[in-house]
Amino acid sequence: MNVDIDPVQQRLGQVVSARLSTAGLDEAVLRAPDAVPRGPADRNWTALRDIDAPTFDAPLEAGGVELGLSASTLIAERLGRAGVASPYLAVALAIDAAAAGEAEMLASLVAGNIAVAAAGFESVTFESAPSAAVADRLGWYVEGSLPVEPSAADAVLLPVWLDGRDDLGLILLGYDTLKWTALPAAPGGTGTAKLSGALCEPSALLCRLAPETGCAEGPLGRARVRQAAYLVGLAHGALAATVEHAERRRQFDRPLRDFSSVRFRLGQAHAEIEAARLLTARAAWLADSGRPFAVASTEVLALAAEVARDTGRLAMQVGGARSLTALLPLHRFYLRIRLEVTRFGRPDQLWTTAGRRRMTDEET
Amino acid sequence: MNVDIDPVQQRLGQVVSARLSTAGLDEAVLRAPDAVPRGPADRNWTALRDIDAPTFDAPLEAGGVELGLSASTLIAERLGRAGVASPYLAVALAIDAAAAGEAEMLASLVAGNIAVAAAGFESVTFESAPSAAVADRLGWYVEGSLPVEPSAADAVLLPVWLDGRDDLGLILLGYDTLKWTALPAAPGGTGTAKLSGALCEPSALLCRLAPETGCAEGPLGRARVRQAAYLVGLAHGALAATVEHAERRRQFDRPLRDFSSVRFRLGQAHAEIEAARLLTARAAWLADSGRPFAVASTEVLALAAEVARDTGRLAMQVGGARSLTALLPLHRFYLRIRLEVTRFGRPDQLWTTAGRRRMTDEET
Amino acid sequence: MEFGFTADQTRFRTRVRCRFADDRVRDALRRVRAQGVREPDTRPLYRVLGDLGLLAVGWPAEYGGGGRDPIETAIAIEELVRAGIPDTMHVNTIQIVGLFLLLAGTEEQKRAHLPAMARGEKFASVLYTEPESGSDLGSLRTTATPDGDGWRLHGEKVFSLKSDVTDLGLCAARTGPGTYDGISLFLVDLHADGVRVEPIASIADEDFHRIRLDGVRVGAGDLLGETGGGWPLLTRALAVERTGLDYTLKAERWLRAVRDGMPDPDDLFLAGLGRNAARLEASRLLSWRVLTGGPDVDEVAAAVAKLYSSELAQEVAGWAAEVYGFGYGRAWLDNERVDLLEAAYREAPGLTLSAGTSEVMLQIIGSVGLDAYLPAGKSDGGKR
Amino acid sequence: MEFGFTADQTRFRTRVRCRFADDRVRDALRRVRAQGVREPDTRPLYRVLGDLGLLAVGWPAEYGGGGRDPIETAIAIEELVRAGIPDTMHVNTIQIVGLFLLLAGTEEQKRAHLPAMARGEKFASVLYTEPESGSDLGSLRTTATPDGDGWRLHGEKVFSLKSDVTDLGLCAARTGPGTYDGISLFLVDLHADGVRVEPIASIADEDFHRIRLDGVRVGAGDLLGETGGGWPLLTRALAVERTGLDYTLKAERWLRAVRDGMPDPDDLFLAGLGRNAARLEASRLLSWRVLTGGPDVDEVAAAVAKLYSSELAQEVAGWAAEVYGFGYGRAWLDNERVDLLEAAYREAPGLTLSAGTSEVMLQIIGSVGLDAYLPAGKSDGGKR
Repeated sequence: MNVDIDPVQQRLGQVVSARLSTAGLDEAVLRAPDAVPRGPADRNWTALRDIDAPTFDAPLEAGGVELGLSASTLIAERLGRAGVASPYLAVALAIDAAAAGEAEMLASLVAGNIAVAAAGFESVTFESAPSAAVADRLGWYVEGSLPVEPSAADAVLLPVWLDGRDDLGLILLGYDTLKWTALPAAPGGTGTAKLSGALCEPSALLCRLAPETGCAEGPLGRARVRQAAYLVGLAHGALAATVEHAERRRQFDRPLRDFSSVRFRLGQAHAEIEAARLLTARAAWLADSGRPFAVASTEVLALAAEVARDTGRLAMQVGGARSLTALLPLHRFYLRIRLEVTRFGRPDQLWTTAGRRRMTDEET
Repeated sequence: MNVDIDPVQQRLGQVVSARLSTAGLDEAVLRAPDAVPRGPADRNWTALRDIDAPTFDAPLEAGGVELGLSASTLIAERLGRAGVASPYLAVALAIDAAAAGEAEMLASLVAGNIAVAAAGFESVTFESAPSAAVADRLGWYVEGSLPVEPSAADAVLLPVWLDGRDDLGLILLGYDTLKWTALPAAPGGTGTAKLSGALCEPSALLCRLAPETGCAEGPLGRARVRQAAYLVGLAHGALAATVEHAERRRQFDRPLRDFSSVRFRLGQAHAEIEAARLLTARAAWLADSGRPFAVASTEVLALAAEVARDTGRLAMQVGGARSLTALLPLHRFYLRIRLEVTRFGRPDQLWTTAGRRRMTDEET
Repeated sequence: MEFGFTADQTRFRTRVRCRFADDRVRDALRRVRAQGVREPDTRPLYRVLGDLGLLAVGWPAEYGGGGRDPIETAIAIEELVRAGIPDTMHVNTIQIVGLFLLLAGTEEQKRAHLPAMARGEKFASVLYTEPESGSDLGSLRTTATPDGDGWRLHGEKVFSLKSDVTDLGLCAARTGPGTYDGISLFLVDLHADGVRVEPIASIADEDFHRIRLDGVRVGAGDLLGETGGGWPLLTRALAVERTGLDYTLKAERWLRAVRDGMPDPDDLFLAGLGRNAARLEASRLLSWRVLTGGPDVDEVAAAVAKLYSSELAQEVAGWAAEVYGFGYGRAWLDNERVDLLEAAYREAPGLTLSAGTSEVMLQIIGSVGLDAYLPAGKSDGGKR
Repeated sequence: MEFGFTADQTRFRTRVRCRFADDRVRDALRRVRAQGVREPDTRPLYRVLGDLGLLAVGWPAEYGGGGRDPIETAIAIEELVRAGIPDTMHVNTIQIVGLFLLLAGTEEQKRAHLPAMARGEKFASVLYTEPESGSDLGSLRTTATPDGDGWRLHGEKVFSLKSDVTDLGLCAARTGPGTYDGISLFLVDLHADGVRVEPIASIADEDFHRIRLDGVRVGAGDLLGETGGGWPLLTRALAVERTGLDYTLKAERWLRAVRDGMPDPDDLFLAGLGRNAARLEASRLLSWRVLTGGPDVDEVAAAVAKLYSSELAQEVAGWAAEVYGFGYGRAWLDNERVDLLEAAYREAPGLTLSAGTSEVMLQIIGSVGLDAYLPAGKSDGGKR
């Protein structure tokens, strides 16, 4: 038991942070959305590929270096701190899926050749996931309709029902195959993409999962932990920007931070972030050491989501009106958090699921 | 629409408050519980009978003056402010039940001759209510086991299942027929009373209710509103004592109330109390004006319970260690609130029930 | 206490509702929506509403109003929002600046501005906040220096809504030293020389504005109250802003959209719905208490209403972003609801900041408001 | 990072657990319970634990300890609580006063007190709080006036636990003027002349005490550190108190009782259980971070652990009072669980007050703690 972050991880985190840039990010948020739902070219994804980030948590035989989920949660956390969206998270999930399914796409993903977006993972029971059917040797027909965040991705990774509703597959479709039936009304929102009859290669199916157990361990369980780390990072970033503002901004002849009402709420946020951070690190450690982590992955995602949500709101309140504007771009966190809090399941559903497991768990 | 409290009501409230005494109340809480679960003789009940409080909200033909639920919520609120328990609340419910069932007990109840305690109302679906069966002309056999708060009551009012599970009855048993199988471990707690084979007069059955609809309107709906008012009063009383303490108590050369963290939390409590107070008054008004009040009675009880719970906890925190002792008897509210928050249903169950009604309600 | 409406009031509501359903209103509203931008120009719509007598329902007839009592006025506002009319211009022009002019303006000022506002031909903004003065308005730096029988204004106001299309600003400026004593209130013509309005882009659909005042001339008749006597007026004007009605109505609209869009509610959703609906009901009552409390608004009751309603609306907007899951369940929820709720989330942070932050409300409640809990004569709370 | 235990540590846990299951322990514990009072005397039980080497597991052998490392020490404490041993005496005597003596005492002081504490023959209390000095310890009034080569103590300490049965007090007193500079720390024999201990009845099972010090003589050897140099020591002693482990273990015990007692959980209950269980796991990690962080406890990490764990335990106690409905569902829940949870509610308010209130924790975190978020050199937070 040693709960302190080790120096190698710390250094890795610093390397990642040093390469991330947020220039231009907030202005984009304040512009009208593009007619074509396609985000700007992503400098940060290039930066992460430059340091071979996708290899960190990938199997040796696919060109990875097997630093484990601990390493990729670290990258996720740093992305969160910067408040940037990144294909990295969906790429890491696609790599896990491709490794689990021994898919031929694996090497390309590890090489960082495919920028991925994730969509359709929002239901804990996957009740709204699209369905896919085999079309002879041609590949898969995918049917369904999904909320998607516009991005500069090459491909979109989604869960699909296979063979009726027996299995759940993770499938990688070309981003351009999405048919947009609704565009985001404003930046920071999602559009609706239709997949009616989208046809894709047989190799697009990365893996098959048993729907009952498949979401809390395996690739999706790991994605939950990574997402939790990302949310912890978002909360951290929001708090950091808020503390800086509260230190600088004066009202009634005192810095905001000197008012106990502000100071205590920021202090509470720090405590909550620390708690979620440790829980995330533990969940990654459980996965990396081959222990069961279904309860841990579920709980940490729900907890991190709540912490991020609360910290994001607090940041906007302490930041005041300027936090809605480019004068103090706390909105970067506030808007991103909205998308990320529910991306892999609603917190209340996750809590219920976790609670059900806890009823029979010896560890409580 | 006139949301201001009217002068007559205000005066009535003052009259009630002036007669209530809290002397000796807190010392009793700190003493070891009595071996016999029987509260001290109740001076405040005598005081309320002296001003004919049970008549305020009773039918004219039974000796009442029909001031309506608004009047009895006012008394409940004042009892709450003082932090005292009182047979009054259960008496008022018994009067409503006896009036609904045209029971012969009605006149005695209105005359204030029977001090009543309520037990067994904690489940919204009454799943744990005892059952009663007719024993020829002898009366009712009642079977079951219940948590009961020891008190100086003459009778205990409880819901019982009749004829299998078709109807719900409200029945008034002699307090002495309770068989205590467990006593409270400390003051402020409940004991367990067994009713195995308790036999009572045929007249003990005050009324029959349809279980599905019977709990949100009628006698039980009115009890919810009264209970909400009592909880609002408890919150009010706890806040008042806390504000006084925060004004007097100095730390770091300032009154506690001057710290924005304390001041803001007390201010928030005031806002929540005001909201619950208005909602309670509206629910009583709906009942008194013959409008549907099932949603209102359910929601206001849940809201008032939350407000009381949160205010009670805040009071203990601001009061500090002395709030656990006779030096600052905020615990009077804290302990009472625990009992009252769930007496007529758990807040979360009430919210779910209310939400279900709201799904189809035009008024939302 | 009386929580119902009289038959007359109910009839009045029906009549108003019908008027909002008038073809001219529907057409104008359609044209507003057809502009297809995040922040459409609502002035043509307001001119139609003005023609129909739907704007200044509570002002005396002599100033172009409908002469209605506060309850009817509030009914008309509820119906305006329920009819889907974007209400920012109404809140700022009619409910805040106009009402305040009615309470505190001179006869000349009333005649000069109110009738045009009531017709939907003149619009107003509030100009209090500055880059360095948010909650702490006593530190404002905009100056009004004497110039003949009038003044010249110099300074910068920020975070004002709609000021690119409004005509009149209610502006707080410093006419002397001191913190609160040196402040005066002016009516500023936003088309005058020296006024420069720039947008400050916001994540909300409505952008903010920066108003630079560079030697803007205001006449003797544009002063409200006494020179240097602006602070008590400002306090009063702020209380007028804080009925909470606008926030309550936002919360109502959003909550209804969430509920009506949910096909298969589970218990957790139902509990949340019940809770938010109850709080909405309470919020409405808190607002009505302020609205019907007479012209001298109770500062504490207003702070409670503003706090409660804005926090609730924010809460509902946040709840809406979670209950359907990612992307507001837009795979099956209709686009109109998605867009409404999605915009609510972006608007929400501003609600607990505008018209006095929640912290300012809590400061008022926690000082003056809590004195009511003390035995008489035990506090100096009002002074702190 | 490493979240697991080594095979050795796991074996150690098993061994300790077996020792707590020893007949002598079970018998002594039974006798404690058989006293049938709300606050039984646990000293005989502690003497048994002392005999078995289960008390001062982490102290060096020369002072009667077991020489174990911090992780093993924490394991032993976890097992002590899980075995149902009332832990207040352990927390105060071993974990706070004893550990602090070990860190800051002289060789003579250690030899005089630690071995007897480790054997369960001597017990200690903390005497900081006074009627007018709670969170604001800098305002304490108890004086220590020179008397020969020692001092005489005058003053009143309050809200101390177990002081009717403890032998030694760690007492903060004023030896000079100033706020923080004039404070010194002493070891006081609670059986000495001039010490008067009175109970202050509490709603919790454990009563508080008032300790009146009326010219109590303390010798030169009873001073900890320098005269007037008590404040930094006190800060350190307070940080030692704040591992959060005791609160985490209370939360664990209560949460387990709630879960195991619930026959038919609905979704709302399950969501609450999941949430509290996750927070309990996090609380445990926060505590372990402090426990394994070495002898110089990180003040902020300790404040976070204390805040989080005590708020969680309080939350669980409150949740427990609701989930079963009125009376903890005692019609069907076993009396032992009812009594445990019922007592938890009465104990809960004290958790966020003792060992530094949540407000004091937030003050520490909000000043020193948040500086970590600032770019280097941007704050003077540590000084505020």
